[in-house]
Amino acid sequence: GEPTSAGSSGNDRANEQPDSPADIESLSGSVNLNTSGGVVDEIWEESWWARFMDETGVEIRTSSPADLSRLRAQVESGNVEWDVTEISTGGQYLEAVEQDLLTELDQERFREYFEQLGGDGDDLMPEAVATHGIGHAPFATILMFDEREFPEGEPQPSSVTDLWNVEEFPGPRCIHEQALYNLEIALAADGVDADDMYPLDVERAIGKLDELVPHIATFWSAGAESIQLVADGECVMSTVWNGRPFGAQNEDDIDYLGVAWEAGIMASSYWVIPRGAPNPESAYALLATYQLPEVGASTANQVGYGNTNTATDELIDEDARPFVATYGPNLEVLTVQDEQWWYEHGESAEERFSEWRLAQ
Amino acid sequence: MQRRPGTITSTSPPESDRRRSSGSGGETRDSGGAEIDLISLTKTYESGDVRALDDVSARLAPGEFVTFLGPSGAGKTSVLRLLAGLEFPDRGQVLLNGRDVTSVPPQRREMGVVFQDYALFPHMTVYQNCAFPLQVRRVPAATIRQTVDAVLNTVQLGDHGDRYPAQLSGGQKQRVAIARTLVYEPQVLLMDEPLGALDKNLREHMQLELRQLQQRLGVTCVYVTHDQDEAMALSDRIAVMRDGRIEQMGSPRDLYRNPRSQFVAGFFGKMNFIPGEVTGSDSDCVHVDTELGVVRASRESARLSQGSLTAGAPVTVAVRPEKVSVTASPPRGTAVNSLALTVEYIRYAGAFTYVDGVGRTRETGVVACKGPENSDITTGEPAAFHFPVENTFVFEREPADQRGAGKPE
Amino acid sequence: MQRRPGTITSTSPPESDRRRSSGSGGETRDSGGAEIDLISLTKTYESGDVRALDDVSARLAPGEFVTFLGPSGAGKTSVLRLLAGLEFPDRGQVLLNGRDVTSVPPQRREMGVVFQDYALFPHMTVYQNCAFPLQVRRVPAATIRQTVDAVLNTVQLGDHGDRYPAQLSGGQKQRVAIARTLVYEPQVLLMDEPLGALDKNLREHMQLELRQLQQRLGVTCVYVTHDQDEAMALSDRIAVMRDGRIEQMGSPRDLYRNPRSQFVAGFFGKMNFIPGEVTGSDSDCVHVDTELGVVRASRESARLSQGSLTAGAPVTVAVRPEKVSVTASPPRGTAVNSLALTVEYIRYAGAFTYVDGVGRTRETGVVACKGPENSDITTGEPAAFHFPVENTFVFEREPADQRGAGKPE
Amino acid sequence: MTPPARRFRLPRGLGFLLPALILVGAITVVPVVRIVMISFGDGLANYQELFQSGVFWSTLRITVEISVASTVVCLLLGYPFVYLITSFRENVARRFLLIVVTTFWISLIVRVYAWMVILGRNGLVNDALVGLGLVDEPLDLLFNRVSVIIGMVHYLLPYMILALYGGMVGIDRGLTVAAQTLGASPLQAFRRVYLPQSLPAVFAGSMLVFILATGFFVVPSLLGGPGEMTLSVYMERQTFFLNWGSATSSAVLLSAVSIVLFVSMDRLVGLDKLFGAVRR
Amino acid sequence: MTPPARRFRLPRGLGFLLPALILVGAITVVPVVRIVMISFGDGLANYQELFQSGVFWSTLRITVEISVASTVVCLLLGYPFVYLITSFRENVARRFLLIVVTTFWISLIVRVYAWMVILGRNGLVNDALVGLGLVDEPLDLLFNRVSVIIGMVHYLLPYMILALYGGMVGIDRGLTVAAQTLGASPLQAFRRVYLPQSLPAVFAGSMLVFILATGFFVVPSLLGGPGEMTLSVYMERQTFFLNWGSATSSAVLLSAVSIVLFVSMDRLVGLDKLFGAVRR
Ligand SMILES: Nc1ncnc2c1ncn2[C@@H]1O[C@H](COP(=O)(O)OP(=O)(O)OP(=O)(O)O)[C@@H](O)[C@H]1O
Ligand SMILES: Nc1ncnc2c1ncn2[C@@H]1O[C@H](COP(=O)(O)OP(=O)(O)OP(=O)(O)O)[C@@H](O)[C@H]1O
Ligand SMILES: [Mg+2]
Ligand SMILES: [Mg+2]
Repeated sequence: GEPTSAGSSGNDRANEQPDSPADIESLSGSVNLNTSGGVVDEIWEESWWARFMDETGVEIRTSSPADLSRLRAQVESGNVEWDVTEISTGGQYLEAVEQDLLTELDQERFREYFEQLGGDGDDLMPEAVATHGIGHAPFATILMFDEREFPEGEPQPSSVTDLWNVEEFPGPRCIHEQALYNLEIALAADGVDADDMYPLDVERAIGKLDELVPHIATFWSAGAESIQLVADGECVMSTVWNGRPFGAQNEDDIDYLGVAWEAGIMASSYWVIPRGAPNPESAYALLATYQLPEVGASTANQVGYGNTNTATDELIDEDARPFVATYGPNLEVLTVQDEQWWYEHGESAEERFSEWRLAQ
Repeated sequence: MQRRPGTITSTSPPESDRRRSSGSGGETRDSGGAEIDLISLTKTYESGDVRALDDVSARLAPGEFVTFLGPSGAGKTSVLRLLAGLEFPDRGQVLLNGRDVTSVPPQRREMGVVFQDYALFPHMTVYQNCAFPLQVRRVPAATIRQTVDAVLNTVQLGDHGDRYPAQLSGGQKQRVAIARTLVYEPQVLLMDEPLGALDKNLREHMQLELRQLQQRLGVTCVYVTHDQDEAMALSDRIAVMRDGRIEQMGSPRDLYRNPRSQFVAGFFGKMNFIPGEVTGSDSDCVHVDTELGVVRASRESARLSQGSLTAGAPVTVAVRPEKVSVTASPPRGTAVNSLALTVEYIRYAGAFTYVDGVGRTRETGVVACKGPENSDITTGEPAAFHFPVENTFVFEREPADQRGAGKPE
Repeated sequence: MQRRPGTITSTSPPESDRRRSSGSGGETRDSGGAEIDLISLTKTYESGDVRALDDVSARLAPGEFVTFLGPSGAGKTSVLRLLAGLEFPDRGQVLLNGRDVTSVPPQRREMGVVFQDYALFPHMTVYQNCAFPLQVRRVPAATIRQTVDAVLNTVQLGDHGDRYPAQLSGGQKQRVAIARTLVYEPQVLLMDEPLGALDKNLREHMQLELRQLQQRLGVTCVYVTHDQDEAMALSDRIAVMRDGRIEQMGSPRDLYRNPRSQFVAGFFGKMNFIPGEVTGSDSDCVHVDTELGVVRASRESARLSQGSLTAGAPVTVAVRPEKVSVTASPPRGTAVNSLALTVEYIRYAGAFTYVDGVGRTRETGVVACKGPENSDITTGEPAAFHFPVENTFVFEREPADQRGAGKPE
Repeated sequence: MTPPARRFRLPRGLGFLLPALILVGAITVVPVVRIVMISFGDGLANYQELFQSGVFWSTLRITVEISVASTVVCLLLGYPFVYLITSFRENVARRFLLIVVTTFWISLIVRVYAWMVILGRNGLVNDALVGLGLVDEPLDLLFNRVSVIIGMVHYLLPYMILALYGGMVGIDRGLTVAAQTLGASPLQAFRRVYLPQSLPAVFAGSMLVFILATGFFVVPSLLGGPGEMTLSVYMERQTFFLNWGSATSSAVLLSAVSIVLFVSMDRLVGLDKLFGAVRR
Repeated sequence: MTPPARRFRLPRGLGFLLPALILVGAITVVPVVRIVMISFGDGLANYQELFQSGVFWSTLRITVEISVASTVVCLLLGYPFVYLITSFRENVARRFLLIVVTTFWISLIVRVYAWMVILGRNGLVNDALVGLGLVDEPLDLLFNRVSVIIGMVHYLLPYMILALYGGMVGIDRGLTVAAQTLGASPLQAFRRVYLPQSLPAVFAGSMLVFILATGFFVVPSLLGGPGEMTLSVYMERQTFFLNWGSATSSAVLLSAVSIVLFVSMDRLVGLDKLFGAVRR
């Protein structure tokens, strides 16, 4: 549905591509970064932002949270204050592109800045630079289980599809409250190959989910909730975002959370430059800094989310590796979510999923 | 009304002459009071079906003390509310010193109101309640303290200043309401049964205070009371109300001596009522045939319209007990207004004696009031009850169930 | 008290004998009333510093009509509140038919209360207010309608059933409060100035209704009023309260004739007070030296403690005006209680006459009350004021500022 | 003769308040008008879509059920509480109020987790029950309608209490006592005399809590079972995709339903008449 | 002689309400106790950390500032509104109430969006201002403290209105009129007579709105400028890592601050005495 907004686009600054070549030395002033907020900010402050300021002398001003409607309001009202903002997964990026809220990325320019910063353009993953943004910390929805129930040495769940394996791994389960990820996981459990996954067969997925119903304790909605549910023994296994069990282990000494990557679903949110951003050059440089391996590794080592640079892998600590989605071996068994499909069918899929949920 | 010490307390019977005589004792009035005109005031309450006021007109002279008297629901409070600007009349006007104030808001009328239900501010102490009118007038704090203390002493609540209204007895609340209004000496005082909850002694004390204050300041007073004695003692004039109308207005003496209707006659003092029918009239007298015999009334004291003067018209004869004299000897047959009755009952009531006489059917009778002296009248014996034609009133008969109208006991 | 029609309306002066004589006219009481014992009730309000009640004890016989009389703030309402179970005494007990009900909640005492400030339910119509006590007693709807209609007619509000209390005049509200309590015919009726806002006619009508109902049902009545006439007319006994204590309790006649203190004497009817000092006493009489001369009172009518009988004790002599006779001839020198005074003022007050006599200093005086007959007494001339020793009271002198105590006008 | 308030005309001297009235009107009405306009942006299309959506209707039903239940429970708990504390001395009463209100500031999420810990399979209650041998297996206390309502009530109760307090603290208890002297049991006196006078506060408080409840999604989604999806969750989804048309139309429909609910409650309970009489 | 309520003892016959009192106590106090316990789980460590955290203090300050400002604005708008509508006939008053309340159900996000459109550089207000030639350049109305407060007030005003309504509808206007006959101007009568009687409602309403405001993060984060981070956002972040220790300790501190705020306001305004007198 299109909003019938009175506010029309009135600012064309973003479309004026600068003529001057990318030069990291020439940058000055400040740059406004909008993140979704959270503890990661604190890590970024040390690695990413500090590095950027060292290199450019540009001051970073941060804000949060990331919100599409606010982005749109800014662009449409001509009040753009963000130079870079995060944008969430599940079709919002494409929606923003569709609504013409973003600056189209000049790939070359990005690479120039990246290389001026000492990065190697060849290390960038294909996902790293899209038309209107760069992939932000990719994350995966994987399986987490309670090692107190399924201890090491005994059979342990090895795939997300083991959610359905109630004979071997009995006990209540929890899954995410949205269709997103759940449909893919259900299809995988029903034997659909990663390659044949899209377009999703929603009805088939729902059929598979039906089988799981008697074993679902509840749906989780917030990241921390999934951990809490397993920790409290409300369920023996749950889908989870990959950084969470790692965080739980680091911060809360919860060391009994096992994970299984097989058949997990990887997705990524985006860093984008709003159309009409006041400091687009600094924004490029900021994004380029983000993709440096040291920056990605420092977040990966602390919260389990890296960046989309293959060179980052080597810098990831041994004990963090099992939890990082972009770490090669993990990445291999993941299915990458088809954002286009979700953009086109997300709403009806969610509607169908809700309907199914409400029928319980 | 400066009083001698060491003297009488308590109630007095109707003293229609007292006002006149005591007037001389008061200090001279200055012309501080306002003239008030009520012009054809009519008021129907939103939710009510009855007219609370129906074409009420009156003029109050500056410094006059006028009491509104009447049965419950007659509209007395309504008059005060219109005067104070708390209600807006459906029709009619209120003039203050000739100026139309009908739509002037209450605070600009400088009228002090003592509300029937006190309307004390529950969140203020007695002292604060009384200081309020002075504070809003920006009187200096020291003056306020003095004035309030004085007025609280006047109402004998000097030591209750720190109490909240909820911590007072009924009479104490009422006195606070009075004090709060007296404290700022308004031009016009509107008081709605301000002494109703006080015992006789305190009430008389307060009556005196009110009257003194009123005369000293020369304020115009509009007063409502149910106490006829109070009305008579205080008022220059009394307006008797019934069903939203002023039935009669005049000096207490005037109302007592010359009531214009059965209703007014029954509303003051005691009155014998004897139903009858007009039989005829001559140049001096109206003749009425009653169960007790033919009674004559002077033309002046017969309050009959021309229509009611025709023979057969139902009327009521009225005479005050103290105008009736009783003799043991049977009346001479020809004597005017001398009725032969049987003494049914003699009541010795402290200072005086009532003699109840009844006619043959024992349905109707006359009460005479006499001094405490002994006489030869005996219960059960016949006696003659005499009364002068000029003190005998004849009224058009009112329906028996007329609310509040001298309802037979 | 079945009345003859066509007769007297309006107020009557103190009639101490009326109760006794009218008792015969009533229907016979059944024994429906409860016996009430108040035992040493003491009450201090939380926030108050004064004792509202101070060791109040009394026994009320079943079916008795007892009135509490006293100045504002004396504790009358407090007695009723304790009786009704609305307050808990600090000390003392309330017995109902011998049973201790001090801590029985109000609804189980079957006492009907007419509150001084009415306490009508604002969200219910007049009809609903009156139906309430019946509804909570699960009386059938048809009966309720009948009963309520009847009682509303009794209080002359038959056509006001659909009004809300806020739409009534003050007196109408008060009548609703009465009706609401009468409607369920409680065993004990507690009424706190139930007729204070009514005009005389209506008030007398209501007095009659109350008395009839009370006698028909034989309920025990505890009544508070400021109207002495009303108290005398209705009550079997009267309790005079002062400062939280019962000063004297007895029949109206008793209180009128034999007041036990200056306070009580000044609270009923009229009374002459003459300050003086005891000079001595013999077997019959107490001798008091006053400014007007020596006055003697019989030993029975001297209310003095042994201590106060000593010469020089400050006392007050009291005598009722109607016990004082006046003669124009100067008194014989030796006559007892015959004072030579100057007639200052003669007030003709409708049915009778007051004669004010003053002594030489014109500071003190005596008022006599006589019938309307003419006599040869003249203003400004000397006259003899006589009164019998047995009607002359002597009280210990009370401080002049004693609240409510027969305060000089 | 305390003068009752005038009713019809703008009270004298209150003209200067008109700007406030207009401002309040503007601030509340203008956005609403805009929103209604947006919802009709495509004609009736948005509404047609909504009417056909099974999910809308079920979430609406669930929302109303949960909100009504929470409101009722809040009322049942809050009313006696306020009734009781307003019968204490005022300063005592307000101390109680402050204690209750303290709990407000404990962040919702934290509180919801506290409930999870208390009601969970290994939570306090189950531990106690199993420990006492009352049950063999831990009970499923969590993730059902009951736990949702517990969580909602926990969140909403203080609001109900505050809203009731403001209205009930001024009610004259004397009339209740008067009713008792007329023979009413304390319960009857309460029901016939006190309760009617407290209805404006009950009305305002219920409305307030009901509204809070309908807009509320954290608790149902955290404490609810698999099927407990509320309208606000649904609407959030819609705004996720910037689907203003359907977000606004469902908002408008929810408003309509709620208003119908309140107006009919109003009529049913006969508040209309009661209010009239209490107001003076 | 309407009997005033007893104060000290449990009102007779109200013993049966004790369970409700206890239940309310349990439901409010038990989780709070748990939360306080958790916050002291590591001794004073959590608090030490908090006290040293600049972010905590600045978000706390921002939160209190925004909440106080929103509460005050709500009061300034809501009070005259309620004062006015309660002087109309009751059914008229309640119609006004319903209109205001309608706006409640417009989902918050939708409303915030509506404000963005209204206040934006090309929004209604700026269009009007520029169109009327009052300003040359569109003003920056959005994304600052003012737009946050506008959004908050829009959201909170109906709650304030409801809370005030319940308390103010029962106030006797007669006394205000009586004050006028004593010479008070309408304003004086209001200030000295009406206002004091409405303070319990004001107290309850302000508390309610203040609490709602502190717990509120959508509006500040959507309409606020870059620096407007509130404590609730901060606390939500803390729960990212199940960092209950610091989440609970900041909740406890916020409660403490708010209570200190209210108690001192209470003392300052002298509500204490007023309540005593109004309550009967
Ligand atoms: N709630 C209260 N708090 C403090 N003092 C009170 C309270 N109620 C009454 N009093 C005081 O107790 C005393 C007795 O009061 P009570 O109401 O019994 O008097 P009363 O005889 O009925 O007077 P009135 O004739 O004026 O109604 C008075 O001094 C009064 O001020
Ligand atoms: N607010 C109102 N709504 C409807 N009717 C009212 C209202 N106030 C008074 N009335 C009616 O108007 C008439 C006159 O009332 P008012 O109060 O003036 O009487 P009153 O003479 O003061 O009586 P009382 O001596 O009983 O106080 C009565 O019939 C009364 O019922
Ligand atoms: Mg009146
Ligand atoms: Mg009293």
